[in-house]
Amino acid sequence: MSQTASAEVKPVVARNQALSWLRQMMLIRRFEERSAMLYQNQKIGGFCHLYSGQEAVAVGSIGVLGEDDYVITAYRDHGHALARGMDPKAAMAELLGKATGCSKGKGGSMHFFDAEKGFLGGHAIVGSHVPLAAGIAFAGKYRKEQRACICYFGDGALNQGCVHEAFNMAALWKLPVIYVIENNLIAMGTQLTRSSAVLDLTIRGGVAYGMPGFSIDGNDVELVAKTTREALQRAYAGDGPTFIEMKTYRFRGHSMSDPAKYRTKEELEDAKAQDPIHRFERLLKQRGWLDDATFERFDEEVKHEVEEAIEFAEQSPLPEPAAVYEDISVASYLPQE
Amino acid sequence: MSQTASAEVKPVVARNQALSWLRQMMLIRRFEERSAMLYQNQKIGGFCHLYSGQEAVAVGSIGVLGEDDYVITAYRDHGHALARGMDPKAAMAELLGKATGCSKGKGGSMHFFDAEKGFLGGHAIVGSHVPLAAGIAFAGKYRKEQRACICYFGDGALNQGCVHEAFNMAALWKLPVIYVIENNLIAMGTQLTRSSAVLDLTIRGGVAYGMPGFSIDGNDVELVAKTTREALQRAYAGDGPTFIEMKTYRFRGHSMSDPAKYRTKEELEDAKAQDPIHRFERLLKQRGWLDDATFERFDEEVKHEVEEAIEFAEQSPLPEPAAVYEDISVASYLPQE
Amino acid sequence: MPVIAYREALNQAMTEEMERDDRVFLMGEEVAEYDGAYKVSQGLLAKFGPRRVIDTPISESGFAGIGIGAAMVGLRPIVEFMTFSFSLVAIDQIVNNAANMRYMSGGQFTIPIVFRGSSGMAGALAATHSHRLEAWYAQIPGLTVVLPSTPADAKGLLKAAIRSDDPVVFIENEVLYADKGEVPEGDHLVPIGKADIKRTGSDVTLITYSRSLHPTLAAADRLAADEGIEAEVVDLRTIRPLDLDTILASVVKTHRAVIVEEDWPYCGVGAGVSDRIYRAVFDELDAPIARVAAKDAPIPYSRALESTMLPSADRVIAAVKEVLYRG
Amino acid sequence: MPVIAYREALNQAMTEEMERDDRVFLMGEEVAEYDGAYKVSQGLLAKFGPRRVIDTPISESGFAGIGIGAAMVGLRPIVEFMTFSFSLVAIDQIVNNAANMRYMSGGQFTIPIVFRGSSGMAGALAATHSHRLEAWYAQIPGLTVVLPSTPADAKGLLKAAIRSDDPVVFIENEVLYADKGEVPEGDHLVPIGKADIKRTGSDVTLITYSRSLHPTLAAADRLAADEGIEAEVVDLRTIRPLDLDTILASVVKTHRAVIVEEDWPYCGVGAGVSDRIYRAVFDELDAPIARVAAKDAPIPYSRALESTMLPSADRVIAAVKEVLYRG
Ligand SMILES: Cc1ncc(C[n+]2csc(CCOP(=O)(O)OP(=O)(O)O)c2C)c(N)n1
Ligand SMILES: Cc1ncc(C[n+]2csc(CCOP(=O)(O)OP(=O)(O)O)c2C)c(N)n1
Ligand SMILES: [Mg+2]
Ligand SMILES: [Mg+2]
Repeated sequence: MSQTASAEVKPVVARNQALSWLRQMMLIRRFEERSAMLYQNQKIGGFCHLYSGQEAVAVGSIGVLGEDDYVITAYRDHGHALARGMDPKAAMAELLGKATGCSKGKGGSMHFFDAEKGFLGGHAIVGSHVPLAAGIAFAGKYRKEQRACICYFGDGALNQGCVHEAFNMAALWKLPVIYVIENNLIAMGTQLTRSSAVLDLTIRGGVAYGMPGFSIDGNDVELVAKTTREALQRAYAGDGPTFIEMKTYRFRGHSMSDPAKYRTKEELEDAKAQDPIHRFERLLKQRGWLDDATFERFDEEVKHEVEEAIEFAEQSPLPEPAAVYEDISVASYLPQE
Repeated sequence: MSQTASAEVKPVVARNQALSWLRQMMLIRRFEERSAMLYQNQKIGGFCHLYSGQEAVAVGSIGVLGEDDYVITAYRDHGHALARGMDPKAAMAELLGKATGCSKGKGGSMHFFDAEKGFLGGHAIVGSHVPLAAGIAFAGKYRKEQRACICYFGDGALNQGCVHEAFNMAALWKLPVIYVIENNLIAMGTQLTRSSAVLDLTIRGGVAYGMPGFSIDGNDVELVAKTTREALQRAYAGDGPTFIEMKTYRFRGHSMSDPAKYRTKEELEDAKAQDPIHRFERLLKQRGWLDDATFERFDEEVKHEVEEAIEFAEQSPLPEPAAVYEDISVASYLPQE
Repeated sequence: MPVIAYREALNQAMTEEMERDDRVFLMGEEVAEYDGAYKVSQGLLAKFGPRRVIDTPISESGFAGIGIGAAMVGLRPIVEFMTFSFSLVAIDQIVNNAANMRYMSGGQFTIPIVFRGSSGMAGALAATHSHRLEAWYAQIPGLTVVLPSTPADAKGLLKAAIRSDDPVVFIENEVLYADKGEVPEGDHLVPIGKADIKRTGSDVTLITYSRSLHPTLAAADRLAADEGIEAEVVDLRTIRPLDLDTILASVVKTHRAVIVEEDWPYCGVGAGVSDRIYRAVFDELDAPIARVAAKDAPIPYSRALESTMLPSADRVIAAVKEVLYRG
Repeated sequence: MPVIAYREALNQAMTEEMERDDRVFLMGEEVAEYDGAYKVSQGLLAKFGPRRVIDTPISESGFAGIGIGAAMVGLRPIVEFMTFSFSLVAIDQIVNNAANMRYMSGGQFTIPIVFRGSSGMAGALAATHSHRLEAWYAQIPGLTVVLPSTPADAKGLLKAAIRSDDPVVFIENEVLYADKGEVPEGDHLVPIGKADIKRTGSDVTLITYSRSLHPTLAAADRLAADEGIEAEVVDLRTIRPLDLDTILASVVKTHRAVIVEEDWPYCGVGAGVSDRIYRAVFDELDAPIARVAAKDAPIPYSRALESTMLPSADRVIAAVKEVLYRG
């Protein structure tokens, strides 16, 4: 069932859409670059996992979802949140631990949430949100809605048991879920070859559960979009889950505290030569959909947008001390002290 | 990699061995029948899962192991323990909760142990012993011994996440373990079709992890033996784990408290027509290795042996109250009360 | 009032709530076609069909997570663990996803889910199958933890739990399933977070919950009959949040307390409750609070041993005499 | 005596024990090629090679089980959890297999394994990554639970844990890894099950463990300097089994106690310890035992909030004044 979708069928979207995807990828990249600086200045705390290099995955796949569809991901979540339309201000304020953050400063980098946009989090226990995604999809099916859930996780997450439990039930019950494994070939410092007995992940995630499985170049935003759209149609049609391995690469260390000594400079340079943003830029220029001026304008715009977000975040108030006891329960909360 | 081993290559053992296997299967059956009665008389408590109908699996596979190999299984463990040579007296005394039991009355039906025979338990949390098996095999490899571990579990256990975590590591590290799934087509009251998205279990357990996978008739004791022996050779040779699906059927309810309403009388009758003991009896007779008198003698012997075990168990003392605090730690135990 | 069994009371609660609210569904191992391993869900499949009564594979972590995910987007799942012993493989989902989600999302997502199932030493099930995990769940902010001891409470509390917008860990007891008692018909709700005085008395306060209520009440009757000691029996019913007011009112009256539970003694609910009593009314206590709990050992199979682990009326009586300084 | 960091002390302990005994090996995520997520295992792969220092996939339940299996047949694994927060997905293995195996097998199998890793609120890691699970493990008969607070204890206790024939849950603290202190070279062993008086005093007993020792000592110094209050500081080091003798000797001397910990207050170690003190020496206490613990809420990300959760010297001082009835 493992299939390598071919990359020929472009363009898959109209020009405006394509341009907006490029811009979104640029926004995410810029957001991450500035986050890195703020982390180094200790404005951002905790664990901070940047998405740079993987933008095509989030942007291309979320880009084809409907408004009612749901998105859920792991701790490397800034990109998915922004791709889903989270206000960069709320995102940045969250990183700075401010009351105006998308999770009121309680979640931090790893736990972004935006209920309004159908963005169901940022989840930091590896693999633990994969069952949630099945449950979210289950709810759609239960209510007979045309609504799918897309769920992102890493190659390392395939080694968590609950992921397999969820795959089996999602397939058994034909739940409208799209499982996207962002295979960046490494989990923290452990290369896929050292963590997985089988390297074609569509075998572990697709074949093993009778799910249609696809392995694609995740740095090709239009291919990502096309493959996701097909999966979405299967989900809407009641044909159940799809497993998509999107091959990509992270430019940064695992988190901000990782010096990434496990790879050579050359490896990184080679990967950067395949930078999904530049690839898409080149493609759109070739196609005649983009000129230098527009690209420059996008660049300026996203810079401005991110600086505005930082400004907003910096100016925002910290949570009040009383907030510690807020948002724990719907019933009025009685601390057990 | 899923292969259906062919059943033609019999006989796989010499006559004496074959006869002893038949006798062992008869012993297990008799042991279980009497256990059922004792359970009904409330001499045995807790959960009691009988093995009747599946004897060929334990007997044929354990029958080809070396003395140094290890055996580990789930809660349906009487058959494996007896096949590995546990004294029926110690087994029966355990069921009766006596101090002379194989686990001093502390484990009960689901937690038989016999260190001397390399019988590493009876484990009652579904799937939880599957990682243990990998660890036991790991130790053999670590010490560079020629020693394998065979691990039994049910079709239902394939839905526990830790099982998949263990499969992956066993395959990745080429651990000398033989994973035997006793596919009796049901987990408690849930038919395989309702619990597994894929019905060829060698796909979920073998292919998914690049392990050689076999699906065989588990009621054919010699085929079980032959397939296991090949797996054992792979393990000894350092070629890693093997996954064997052994198709079988349980004649009894899931446990003694299960009326088994989920199946028809006819289904059960059909299965009993394939009773592995009678099949082997017929085969050995055809082959001229067994006559009626010997069969009768076996029958008498195992009856006697089981009655003796019961006698022993009944006469044995209950654990002393102080035993509650014994066997908790090697260090002298300080109750935290 | 009709007299029904604890398991039927639970069944009524689920039936009524499922009739009332289509968002409520039941999911777990053997809950549907088998009618429940302990028959708590008997007849629900027949009544509500496979859309709402769902058999799962043996994947506790997976289906707990599926329940939580469904709750995130507005369904109200009841997730049955065949026993809470098996919740150990799903506990990360319960703690990190069910309990934390509202907080981590700054209040954006609520998880109206009930995790329910049997628990405790159900009779020769040995160490792996006899866990009592209530103290662990009680420690977690974000969870509500309920343990009913009678059929009426079972029904009223389960209905309240299903209507709760927060995740509830609803711990039943296998040994109680067959217990019978009067149970109000229809919309009988017992408030979460309220303890219940199951017997009034003035000499000593006996604090307990779930199955242990019964040996405690038996002890109280014997103490009254044999010794003229009148024990007040407080059934906690909810252990998170704890109804400290009710406990303290009783202790301030009796000046002595014994906590009776089936769990291990160290760092469990008993210790948690006693610590809170001391800090609130230290000066009112005429004796240290005594504890009756399981022995500090894994649960043995042999009934000969297991029976000595359980809180018995005898052990409760001995503890009462201790706090009353009566030989 | 050489002054080294807590993480180096742990590293020395593992190195020495691995040199001493070929049965000892280390397994976990990123322990080998990455030299440990927190560099506790730095250099071990280079020294002992991939047979004995083993990187695992992100499969905590699986590799915890592999460790237990290996221990059943005589190896002595050290299993690292990157943090104990992640042990939640492996807790069934620890409780049902590591802790119960000896008992359920009637003493036939022993599980000489160490589960170790960091824990606690390490700084803006939020609710899923800041668990303190010591009370849960402490509740389980069959486990030994150790939490060292200084480099010397870290080394001596880890060596003792590795030599223990029983399963040990060895809980480090991320914030302590860089702390430096004098650590004896070579065969320095600290006995399991013995508390340590880290400061003597006569006015009040402060009971603590792990990271919380440090604000507690700071508070004691300030109390002595500013108020003339001499606090005795008892560092539990092992919380199962609890060294009740040392605690009681101090409480009998001071008649007042405060328990300081990073965990939630309800049903945790603090409650467990206080309950045992009261039951042993109720009449010796001149005030109820006070508690300084994390606030009863999930751990928030924002440092502005997180910092208010931690036991601080200020909070300890306030609690001491309370038990001394000083405004
Ligand atoms: C259960 C659990 N174990 C360990 C960790 C620590 N951890 C966080 S991310 C990570 C690596 C995950 O790699 P992968 O799934 O490939 O995702 P990527 O980081 O490459 O996006 C690890 C080990 C965790 N958060 N949860
Ligand atoms: C984690 C866990 N969940 C549920 C159970 C209850 N349970 C015990 S056996 C069983 C069915 C197992 O079926 P299968 O694996 O096919 O083995 P079989 O009984 O057929 O031998 C269930 C649900 C358990 N012991 N552990
Ligand atoms: Mg990765
Ligand atoms: Mg089965």
